Amino acid sequence: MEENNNNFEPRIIAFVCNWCTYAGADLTGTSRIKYASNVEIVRFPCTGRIDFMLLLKAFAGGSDGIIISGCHPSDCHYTSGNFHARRRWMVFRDMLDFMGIDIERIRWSWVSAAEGAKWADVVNDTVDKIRKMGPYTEYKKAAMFLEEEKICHD
Amino acid sequence: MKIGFYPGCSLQGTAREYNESVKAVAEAFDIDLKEIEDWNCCGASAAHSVNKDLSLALPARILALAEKQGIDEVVVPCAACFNRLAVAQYELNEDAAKKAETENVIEMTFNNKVKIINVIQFIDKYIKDKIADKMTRKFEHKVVCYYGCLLIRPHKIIGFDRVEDPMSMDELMTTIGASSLDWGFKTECCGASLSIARTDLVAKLSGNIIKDATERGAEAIIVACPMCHSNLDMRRPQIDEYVGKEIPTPVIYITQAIGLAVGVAPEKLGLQRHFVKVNTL
Amino acid sequence: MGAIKSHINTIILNESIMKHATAESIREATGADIDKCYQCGKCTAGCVLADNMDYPSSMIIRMLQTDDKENYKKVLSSEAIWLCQNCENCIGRCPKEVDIPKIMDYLRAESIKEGLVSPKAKSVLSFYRSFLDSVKMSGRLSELVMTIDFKLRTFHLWQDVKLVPSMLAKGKLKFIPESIKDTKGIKILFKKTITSK
Amino acid sequence: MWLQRNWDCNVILSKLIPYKVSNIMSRIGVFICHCGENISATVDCERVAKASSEMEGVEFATDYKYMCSDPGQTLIKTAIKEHHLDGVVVGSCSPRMHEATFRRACSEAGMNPYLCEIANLREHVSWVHEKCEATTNKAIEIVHGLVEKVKRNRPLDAIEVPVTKKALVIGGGIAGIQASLDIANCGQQVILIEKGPSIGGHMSQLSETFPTLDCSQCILTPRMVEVAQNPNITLYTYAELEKLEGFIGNFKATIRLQAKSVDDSKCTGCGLCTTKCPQNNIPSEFNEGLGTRTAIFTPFPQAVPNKPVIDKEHCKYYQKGKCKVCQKFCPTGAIEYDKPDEFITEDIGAVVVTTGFNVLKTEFFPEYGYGKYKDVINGLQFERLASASGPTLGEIRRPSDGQIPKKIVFIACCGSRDPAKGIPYCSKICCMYTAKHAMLYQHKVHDGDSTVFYMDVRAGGKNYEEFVRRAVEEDHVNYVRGRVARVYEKSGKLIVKGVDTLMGAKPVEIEADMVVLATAGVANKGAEELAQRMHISYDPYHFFTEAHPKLKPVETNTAGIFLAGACQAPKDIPETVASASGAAVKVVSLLSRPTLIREPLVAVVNRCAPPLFSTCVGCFMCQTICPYQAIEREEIKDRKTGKVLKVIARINPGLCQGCGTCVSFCRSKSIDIQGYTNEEMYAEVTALLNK
Repeated sequence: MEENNNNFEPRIIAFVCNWCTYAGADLTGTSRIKYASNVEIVRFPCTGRIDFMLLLKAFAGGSDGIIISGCHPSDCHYTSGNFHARRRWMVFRDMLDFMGIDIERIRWSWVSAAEGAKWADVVNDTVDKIRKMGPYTEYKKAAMFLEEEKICHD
Repeated sequence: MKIGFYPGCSLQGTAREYNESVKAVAEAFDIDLKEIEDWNCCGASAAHSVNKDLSLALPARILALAEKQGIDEVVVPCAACFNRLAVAQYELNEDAAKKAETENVIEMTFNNKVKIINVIQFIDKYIKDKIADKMTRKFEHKVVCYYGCLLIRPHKIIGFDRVEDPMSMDELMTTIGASSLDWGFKTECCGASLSIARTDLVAKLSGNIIKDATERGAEAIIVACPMCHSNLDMRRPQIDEYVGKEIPTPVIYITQAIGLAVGVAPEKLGLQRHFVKVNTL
Repeated sequence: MGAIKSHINTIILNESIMKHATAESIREATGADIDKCYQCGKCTAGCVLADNMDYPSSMIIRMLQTDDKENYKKVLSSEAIWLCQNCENCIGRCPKEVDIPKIMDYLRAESIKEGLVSPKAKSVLSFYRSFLDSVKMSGRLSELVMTIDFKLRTFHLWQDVKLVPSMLAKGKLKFIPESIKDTKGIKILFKKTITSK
Repeated sequence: MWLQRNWDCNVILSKLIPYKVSNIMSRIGVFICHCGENISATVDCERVAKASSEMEGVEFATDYKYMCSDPGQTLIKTAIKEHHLDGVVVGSCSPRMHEATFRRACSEAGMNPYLCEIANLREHVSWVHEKCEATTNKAIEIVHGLVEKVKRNRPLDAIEVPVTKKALVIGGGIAGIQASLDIANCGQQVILIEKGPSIGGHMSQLSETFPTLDCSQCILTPRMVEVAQNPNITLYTYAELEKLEGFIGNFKATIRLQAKSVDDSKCTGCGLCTTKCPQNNIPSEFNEGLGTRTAIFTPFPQAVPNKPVIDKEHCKYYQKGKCKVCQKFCPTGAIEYDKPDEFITEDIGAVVVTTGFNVLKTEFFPEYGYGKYKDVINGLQFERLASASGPTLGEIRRPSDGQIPKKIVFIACCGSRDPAKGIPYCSKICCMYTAKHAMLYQHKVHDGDSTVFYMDVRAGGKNYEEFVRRAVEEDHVNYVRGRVARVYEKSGKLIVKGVDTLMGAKPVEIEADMVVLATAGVANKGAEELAQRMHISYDPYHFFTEAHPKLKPVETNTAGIFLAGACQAPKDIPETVASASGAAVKVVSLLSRPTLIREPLVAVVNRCAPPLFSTCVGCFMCQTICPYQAIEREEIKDRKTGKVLKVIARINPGLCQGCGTCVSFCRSKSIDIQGYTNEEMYAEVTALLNK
């Protein structure tokens, strides 16, 4: 895991909503806009569905960064899901910060179904940023330790 | 009953009869008005036209004095003074930093909670209900009530009557038996402090007011502001010139009208001090 | 008497534009937001002095909105800002609650500061100064002192002279100015506000 | 340092993560599509298939040129049968493209379609990355994630909801009439309820309509009659919605039938009673107070139904207990004074709300003198003056003295675009009707002068701009750009103080004979209560809100309730009719199905054995955030005693749209969403990272 930051390839998970960002990422594809291949997309019905515990799971699994992206405010397919997600994120962010998790590694963005190019920008930007920050191992180590000690299981 | 009283400069000078009539009416209804000691000028439109800090400091000193002298409620018959005091009080209460700054300027601290009321609020609150019992002579005349600007605006701060087509003075006039006419210039500006610097404009603005009032058959114009009064009364020669004829319609303070209705002697109300004679009444 | 007395120059964007500085400084000083104005003209329609103003109120706001230095100068040197009596009819009716009276106060102060007071408005300003000087002297306004002071400032020596005898007869004019006790406090008050700046 | 600082927190937090490393026995099939060369050009499909075959639980993996083609689909179906697959991952284009295709194929092979997942190898991989090892690796990871997810997928069945084949339309204006007729003409049953005594709405009050100037009543009344005669439409006038319960396809509506005091079955509509009623000085609502009516009345001659009702507030008998003149004269004995209001309940499949709008009538603008000066009227009143059936029989006469006004002033934007005293929005219809009013005036008073004070002319619409220009160019209406500050009366004239802002803000004063205010369009009184009764949302101005401003303009957030017309925002007639027909189509497509089939991707509250019943603690926080009011309270009762043991949340699958907000909101993790369960998603994320 001791990689040089210059050729370090971060692994990033993107949590996106089905109606805006997933479709936006599809548009990036149909427009043949190239972007870094470090990001893998997980589809959710709505950002409102995204349980922030999943972020911890992703970090524990070895993710170096996370993107959360959904419909623009007030464009939510379900009217208000993205607002709830944002509101929850506000609270959760502080909690993560308090816990010592590097919240700089979580990128929040709005990408609509028409913003194929923006999605590529978001991804490239995030990959660059995370690459500079280097691999995120602290939480993974902690999680592994906890798992080995069987602390986390009932 | 003791109520604070802030006469203001006009009531000491050109509007002496207003001062006299307010006091006479208060006396007739057994109300003791306690003048704020060592009060100063409120700054009128001159202060806020030139310097904002000054326009806050002058009223602040008055309000601080009132508070020191144990006054909770103060009647301000002059509409201009009433307006300046109310606006300054509001603005200082909205802005704590400005209030601290102003306290430094006047070298006094104060809570800024004194209740400021104009003459109509004063009459409505303490006198209106008792008028019927004391009335000796109905004021049976056709009148128009002229509110001017400063009594009701800015409405957000003053919150008195309706900003368009106010009715409080009309109601009082009806109470003393007058028939108040609907007219078009209730709240139009008379020219205010342009009186000396631009007499031509005052003649025009006040002229339009007088003209509409007389054309509707008003026998008197009822006011509650010394500035309006001096423009409509003292500037009558210029107004007559503007309108093109001599208009005899007198301009009367609301306190004078009420005073007459409850039997106060005309001299005590200062009716003899008017430029346009009031003998038609 | 026409409303347009001087035509507005062509505004050359990006040269004289002050990058929203006008709106910002007005907002800072008065809390009023000139960006809100959509030029319906209701203020001018109800203004009793609009006919006599070189630029009526809505025009003044428009000129400020252009954010153009030349226009700003024209506003500060206009007669209109001195004719405005803050009767507040405009703000009472403004659908967007643009506080024109407060803006006018601000413009007058700026006009004095920048030395741009219109020659036509000198008499109005002189009146205000005479008024305040009288208050500064004794804490209260003496109409006589003020009037004499005003006449000396403006050389309108014979104006209203005819009024004096009848005013005296009716007891409306006092020869000896009434003074408050704490004149020192008033002097300090003036010193800390108007004279210090 | 990190560990030391936050040790305790993380122990607790990790315990909350419900990830289980259970060995699930699975037989998954993985099918990698080349999509011609679209995928295979950058992704080594063979290697993906090979890597997949080595994944735990994968029974079968292959790649093929075109997986969506017939042979491709057959390949999948055969594999499912031969290898007894219990899960399928197709690596192909976006699921938004062919998820339905592959799920159908799986279903045809006897597998539950929800056990099929699509790995997006085209839009998210091959099209956006260069050909290299990393690209193929990414494809493998994505497939791996979905393999782990699909292992945990549960077979789901589509939700079937029965549908009551009857629609309820609330409001009998042009929107309600159009919607009712459209639905009824498709063979569905409609109940149309109208608050007033007749249908027709505001449109029946209008004189002529822009931009064609055809007579409003002439085009409307045939439609009204059609409503009355259509066998599929049941019309209740003088009726209001009292209560609405249930959900899409299965509503139960309680309707209050206000007592009309006239028996419709006996009344022949002869109108004798209305000529005899002694209370004949009541301001007529239909004529906007410019005419009078009697206490027993039909609002206008073409009313549908054309049978009178008694207005109890003004009726002498109801107020003073004496009179009964109408009863004495009624030849059929139809008057029934003592009949109380009636309540009926109806089973309804869908609802269309068409309750319309109103114009501001209050003393909103004291500076314009409305309500103080008789000759200052609003636009709706002008319509009545200009209408051939109006109080002046179409002649423009001023209300104060009946004179024909020679100078008329129209003031636009009265209350509109006025955040200080009115409403901040643009009422949309006023520019056009003001142009129409000025035009009608010029047509009727040839020597008259008309002036319109406006701020902007908003004439977006077919033939609208041309119409406004016609008013200016052909009918010589004087358009002045500027608002009016005030209007006051002087010797029989109305002095209008305006301004011409195009002349450098020059004050304009007009001595007018009459002033017409284009007052703002506002939501109807009671709109808020009605919305709350139906659980549909409304904006700060009490207009009802559509589910999506662009793509769901006639739907509400409550499934099965639709909107049409000006109850959403001020609309003109063409727009109202279009939205009504739109809503009707939505209703018909709903009612024409035998049952409602919905994707089972909905949230569910877990249930478990007593005494817990569910981990749900009944906090009902989920209820507050659900945008669809889909969460109900469910009482768990003792079977024997009937005692309530616990109250938990229950999600109505008919209403749930599957956004999943409640899932992440639930504090006790008792809600899960089918198709995106916590278990599935955790598995996918973990697998993505642990190739």
